Amino acid sequence: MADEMKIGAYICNGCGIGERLDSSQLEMTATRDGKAAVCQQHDFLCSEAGVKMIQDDIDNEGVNHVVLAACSRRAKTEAFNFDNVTLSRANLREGVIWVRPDEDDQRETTQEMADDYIRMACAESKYMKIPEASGQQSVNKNILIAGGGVAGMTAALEASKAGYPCTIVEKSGELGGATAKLYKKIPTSAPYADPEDNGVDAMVAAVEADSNITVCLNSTLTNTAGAPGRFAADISTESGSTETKDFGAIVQASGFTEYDANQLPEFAYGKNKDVVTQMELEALAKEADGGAIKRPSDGKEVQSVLFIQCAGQRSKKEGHLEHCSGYCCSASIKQAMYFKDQNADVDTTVLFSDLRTPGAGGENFYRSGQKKGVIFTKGIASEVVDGANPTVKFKDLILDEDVDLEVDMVVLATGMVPNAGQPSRAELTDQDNEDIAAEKAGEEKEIRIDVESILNLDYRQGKDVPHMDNGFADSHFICFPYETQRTGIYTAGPVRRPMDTQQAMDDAMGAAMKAIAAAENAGLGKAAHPRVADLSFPTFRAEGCTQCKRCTVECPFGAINETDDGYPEFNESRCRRCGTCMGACPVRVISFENYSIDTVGQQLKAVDIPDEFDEKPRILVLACENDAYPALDMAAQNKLEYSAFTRIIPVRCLGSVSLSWITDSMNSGYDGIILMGCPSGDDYQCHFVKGSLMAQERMSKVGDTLESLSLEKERVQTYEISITDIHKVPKIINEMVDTIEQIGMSPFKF
Amino acid sequence: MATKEYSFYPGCSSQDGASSSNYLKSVQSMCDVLDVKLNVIPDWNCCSASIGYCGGGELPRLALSARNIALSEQHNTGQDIVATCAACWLATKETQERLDDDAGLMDETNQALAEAGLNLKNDSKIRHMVEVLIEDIGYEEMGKHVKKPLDGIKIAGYVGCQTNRPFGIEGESFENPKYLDKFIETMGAEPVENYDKKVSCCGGALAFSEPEKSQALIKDIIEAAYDGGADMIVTPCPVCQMNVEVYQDKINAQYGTKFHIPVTYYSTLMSVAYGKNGKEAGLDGQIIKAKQLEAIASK
Amino acid sequence: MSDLNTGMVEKYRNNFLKEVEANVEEGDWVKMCMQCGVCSGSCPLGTDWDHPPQELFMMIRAGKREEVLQSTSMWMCTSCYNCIVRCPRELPITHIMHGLAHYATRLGIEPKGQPTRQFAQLFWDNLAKNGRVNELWLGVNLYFMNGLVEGVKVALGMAGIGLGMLKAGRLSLKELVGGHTVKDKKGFKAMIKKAQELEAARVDNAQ
Amino acid sequence: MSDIVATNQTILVVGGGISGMTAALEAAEVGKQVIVIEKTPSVGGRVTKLYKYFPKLCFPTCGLEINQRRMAANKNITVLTMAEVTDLQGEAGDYTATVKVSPRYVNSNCTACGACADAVEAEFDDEHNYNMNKHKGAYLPHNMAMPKRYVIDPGMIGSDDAQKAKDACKYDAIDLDMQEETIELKAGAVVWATGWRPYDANKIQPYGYDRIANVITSVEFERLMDPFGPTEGKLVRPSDGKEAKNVAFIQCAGSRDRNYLKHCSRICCMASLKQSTYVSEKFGDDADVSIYYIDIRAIDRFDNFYQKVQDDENVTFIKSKVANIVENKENGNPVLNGVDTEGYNRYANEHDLVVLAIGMEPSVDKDTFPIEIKVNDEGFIEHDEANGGVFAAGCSSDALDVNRAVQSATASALRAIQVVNKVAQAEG
Repeated sequence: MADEMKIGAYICNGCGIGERLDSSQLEMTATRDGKAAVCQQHDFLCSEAGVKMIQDDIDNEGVNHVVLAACSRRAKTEAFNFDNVTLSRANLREGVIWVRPDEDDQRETTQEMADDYIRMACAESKYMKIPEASGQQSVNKNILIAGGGVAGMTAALEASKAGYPCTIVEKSGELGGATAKLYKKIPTSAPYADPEDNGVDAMVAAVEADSNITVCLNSTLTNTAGAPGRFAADISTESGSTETKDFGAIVQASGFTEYDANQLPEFAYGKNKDVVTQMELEALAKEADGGAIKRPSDGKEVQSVLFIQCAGQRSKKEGHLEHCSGYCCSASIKQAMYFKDQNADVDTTVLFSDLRTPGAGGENFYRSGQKKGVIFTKGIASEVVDGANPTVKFKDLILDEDVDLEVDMVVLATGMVPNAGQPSRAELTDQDNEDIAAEKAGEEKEIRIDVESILNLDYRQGKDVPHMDNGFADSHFICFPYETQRTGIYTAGPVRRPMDTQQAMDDAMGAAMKAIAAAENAGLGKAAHPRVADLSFPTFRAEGCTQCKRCTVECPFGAINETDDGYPEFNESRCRRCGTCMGACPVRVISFENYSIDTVGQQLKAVDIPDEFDEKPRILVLACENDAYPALDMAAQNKLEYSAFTRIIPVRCLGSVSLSWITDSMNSGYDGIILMGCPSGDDYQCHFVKGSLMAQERMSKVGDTLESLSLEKERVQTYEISITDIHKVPKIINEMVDTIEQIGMSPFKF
Repeated sequence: MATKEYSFYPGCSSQDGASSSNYLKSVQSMCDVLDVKLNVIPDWNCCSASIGYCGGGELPRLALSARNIALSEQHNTGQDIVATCAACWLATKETQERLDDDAGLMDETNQALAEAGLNLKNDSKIRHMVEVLIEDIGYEEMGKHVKKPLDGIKIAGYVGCQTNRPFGIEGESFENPKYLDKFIETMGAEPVENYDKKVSCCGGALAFSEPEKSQALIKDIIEAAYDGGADMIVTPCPVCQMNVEVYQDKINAQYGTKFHIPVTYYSTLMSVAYGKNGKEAGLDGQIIKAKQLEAIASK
Repeated sequence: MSDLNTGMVEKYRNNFLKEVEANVEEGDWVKMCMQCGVCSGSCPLGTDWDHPPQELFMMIRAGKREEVLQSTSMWMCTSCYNCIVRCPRELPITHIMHGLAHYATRLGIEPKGQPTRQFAQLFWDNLAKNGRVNELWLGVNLYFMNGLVEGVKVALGMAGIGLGMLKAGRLSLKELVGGHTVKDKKGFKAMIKKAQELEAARVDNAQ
Repeated sequence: MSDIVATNQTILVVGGGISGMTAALEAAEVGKQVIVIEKTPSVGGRVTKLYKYFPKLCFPTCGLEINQRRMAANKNITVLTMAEVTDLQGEAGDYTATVKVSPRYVNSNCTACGACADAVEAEFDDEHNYNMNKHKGAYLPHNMAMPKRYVIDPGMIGSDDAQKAKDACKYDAIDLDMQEETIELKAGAVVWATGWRPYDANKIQPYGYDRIANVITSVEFERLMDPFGPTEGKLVRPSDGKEAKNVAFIQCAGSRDRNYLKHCSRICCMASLKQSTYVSEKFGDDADVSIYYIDIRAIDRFDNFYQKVQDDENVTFIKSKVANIVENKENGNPVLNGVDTEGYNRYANEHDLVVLAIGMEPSVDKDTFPIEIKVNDEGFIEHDEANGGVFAAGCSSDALDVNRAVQSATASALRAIQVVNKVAQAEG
């Protein structure tokens, strides 16, 4: 913005603000303290007339920094939606009059609250800039797809249909992945009664026929650099040739590996040839191709077969999978049908503990299996005894008895192990690091991350997408299955969560959608979820940077690389705009145009601090904008009161809170500070991964600072607040007031 | 309203000198009032109830009901078959359904019927008298004929099993059918609300062979009626009526209870309310006398 | 009959489920049970069953032939149809129970002393004789089925009831001689005979 | 409402629940024009009625806040609340939808100040709480309601209260003469996301929902946990307000049953496992939970959560479909009768409260659906070429948990985009 800053402050008198507060006083505060060049009042600011009044000033008076003194920043956002100006909001409704009683003896403190919020909004406004383009934006509609199974092919076909060219990089020599190895697949449409053709050939044909899709077989990704909109991937073939191509976004559909049944000696796997895994049975079925399935040991036509569900799954036992692979129940029903459809006299028994065939299709398929005479027995297999025919020892849980059943063949329903590549730095344990060091030192070491990387990301945080429970590269969020920690990279299929063919295809479609969005938004310089459309981005002053690397280490999204000389290298389109880097920086050189050390620091300085003997403490609340701030809003909505001494500033994430804000406010005489972040831990709710956790760590260090100022530790408290803690937030605030009463006012008031 | 005609299947227990002959009496009185004509299926035979399975097996059992339907089709052509006995109704309806689903069985059944010179089309509608009352007559019409409202009598409507399951009455639930209570109300008496044992089994099939088992069930049925403050019990089923009424002394002896509660048919109630005398209403058939009804009937 | 039994054992070996599907009324429904147990919980005589329906179905699948066919359980069925209306899988449980009982009888391996079994047979014989049930004879036969002495006891025990019924006109001594019958007894008996032949044929074919 | 711009490059999203919102956002955030048709006065759907999500036990409101912020900030999205699609004609790339918009009696002037609610006396059943309590005749559907705009209950129209409400509003936001409108909208593609409704528990007669006060449904149980719900967050039972410590959960209540819904509703097992933690949350070790099940369908990584709950010795699992429930007349306790089929154990168990893990009934009606579409016997829309440019999202396509519904909705957004992009190409 060339022309100089012009602040316009607009005070709403609606919703009782006019009755409860002295608006001429507010206007004076805005112009005198807030240095607002223009200040107008309106009885109904969010009305067309009110909005027009503001727009006119923007158009005619050159107002480019708008300050609204009205309701919460969460209210009337559609009405107050102005282009090319900065917007700050003094929350006089939810922040002041709704949380204070309408009583004469309260008017003074209530008014003070309002005046402060106007000062704060003006101060913020003064230090906000209208985001400019970083110059990094670039549109690249090409989508890179790692993996050529059905998920990968679906992603390619569907993205292509929407007009986005795709490149499939497949490690093996052919497309189709695991599904191609299936004789048939679980039915995907009504009446869900019989196995279906696996559909791979048709898909491969479609892929090959699509001029928008490039397929690289026998290829892997040896290096993936850049960011959404400008990924640069090295695609290397077995023969060693490498080609570098540019992409806008990435879909990772690297699939799964069948659990290694050799870890199940109790089931005689490896010992008895006629004990096979589900995948091995698929091979036998393909071979039989509709004829009688012959068993491996002696080629005898199978007359009786037993399926052991959950083999090595749903178990905390060493080497077992803790999770359920979801698809195996339906898969065993399908495989039992391979036998029954060919010869109804073959005895097929499925030994299960919980039969899991959810949804409409699932239950129909289960019934169809029963109709075809598949026997379902609720029981737990303890052992398979080797012999000419394997004998399964199991406990029948219904008849409550131990059974020895001799069958021609046993099928183990072993689960899925995701091909998720290497764990990210954050996941490495000390043990891992020791092992790595040891291995570097030339020792023989079995190290966990000694698995092939899928993407070989050139990221400070590790070569692959971070893993969640059970090693799947999934999103952590229920509402946002595609919210990843690596912007622009979306996993799909069994690498994300155990699933069957159809689910993998649906999943790939969703991932393709997200990839397209990432590519498009990168082109516009817009942030990805959750701060969608945020145009600001972090920059830093190289002079002053001490190369401490905290920003690069703590960025939850691996957005910041390091230059050779150790300076941070920001990748705008990887960045989620949480400000964690800003909070991490000890020398305060990192900032966003519209969110910086100053936009918050100056707000808290703008608050008028009465002197010690006024008996009017000041409590600063830094509240996470996703959970705590809405909770405070809703408390107000329900007219729950809290202290008039409170001054609240929303922050993007507690991870963005700079220690300097704390020390500054302590120095300027605040009596108490409350930080409200979201719940951390395994089930953390922080959409920036660990903001609240980091804040807690950092605050634990504040103790010393306080001591050096001879202030009580109780003056700074950090809380984990969920958005539903509507009754809790006012309590916390009022408790702080009580605490101050006990320990006394801060001596640092001037 | 014009006379309504039905092909009537009375069933063994309603024959003269049989256990529910009083049921038949009251039904006839009731039908007179409602202008319903029942044309008995000539030479009908036993349906073998639900106990015939042991000796009968499937086909012979089905043949029994098939013969009745065939006779009805031949002699009472075009008329719905109506039964008053739950077991008769159920066995006949079940037979019709099974033969509809299974062409093989239908064919074999006709082979058997041929031996009796009969052939089955299997297209007559098979209904319970209760259905006729609800669907063809309707509560309103039933109410119109009430001459002596049964004021001040509290009655437990005991529906039992086979009138209720598996077919039941259209629009009524298996667990809590309301029609019998509505009958009671329509006749001016007061039904027991939420009668717990309304659809419980009286153990009919075991009444003779393992009486102690069925009597244990009957005890609960009567107890629940007393708990509900009932003066009497009313039922649409002859097996229920007989079991719940006649074993009360034995149950008292066995459990030290003091049961003495009359058990009548809905048709008995209706006949009395319609102003019929005790004999016409079949009250003389009560082993435990329904004194309140007798009082009203003799008014 | 027991050679029929051995024949069946021969034919079906250990596959009792197939035997049931082929020879028991509604037997091909057994495999559809998902072991929820709602039938077992719904039976008014539940406590008297050694093996409730859902367990019998599991036993059939597990090939427990003798245990099932010789069990008294199916004979507990009072045909209340609670199980049928509540079964989530549409199994005609009542009929399967009857079917199993009848099949056991046909094979001659049913629990001999089981009173309901005896009564059920009496009932059938009684109605098959005249086409209609003669309640008096049914009663009499029933009371004396376990021999004279036992019979007199039971009869005396039931005397009160009998008298009551007589007084109420709901039991008639006329039934002792003649009593109710179908007119076309000949046709009736021929029909039953034919039906029995056809049914036997089905099972024998199975043999 | 006539000012809505809709072309055959517009994507029409029917249903503003989590699936509809997601589909709308994904499409709008790549620049597509989207119109969302929502039947109720606010978006968010079923999830706004949930206390927590499984397996994380986090709060649906958290994601709702983000999605609503995204929607408010996005100029490509138009939301019509209290609106229903009554007819749909045309083909992929060229649909015309007829939309019936019911009067809210409150216009966009509303500042949600609440003056109208303070002014009125009349109360009506609160649908947000499954009618377990009442709300004022002028009301905000719930704390997070979007649009944040009050509603006048139609039942109040014509009454003095209605006038009082109008008089109380300084902003001329209340328009008692508002009429039902019918509008036509063009669209290139339609995303059908009308979600599900809890199966009518009255139909499950053996469980006496209609006769026994202390038998409630799982969705009602969720509302009990909400501090702003009918019991202000207290876990107490309806009959006498007694704390419900001994709680039974009955699985497949209406699901996997030819008498009711033939399909497995997928979510109920996890929902009950989740709700078992509610009881512990309130009563700690005094919690005594029994779960009656046929199969515990804690599919894929949800099983980890199942294992956690199994380790809690205050939770018992019984493999049994409960046969029936009767009421203990003395204390109002429901008594469950049935057989534990793992080894034939008969039970008659008494509990403080019974929660029916109620089945998921799709809100797609095969017979009244406005356009030719492939719907399976269970009532879910199948993905089929024959459906042209109409794509099911979320629980219109199958019984899905929230995570899978959102996944499905994201996919459906792409399907819709494929259609409108083709239109755009054609039109150049």
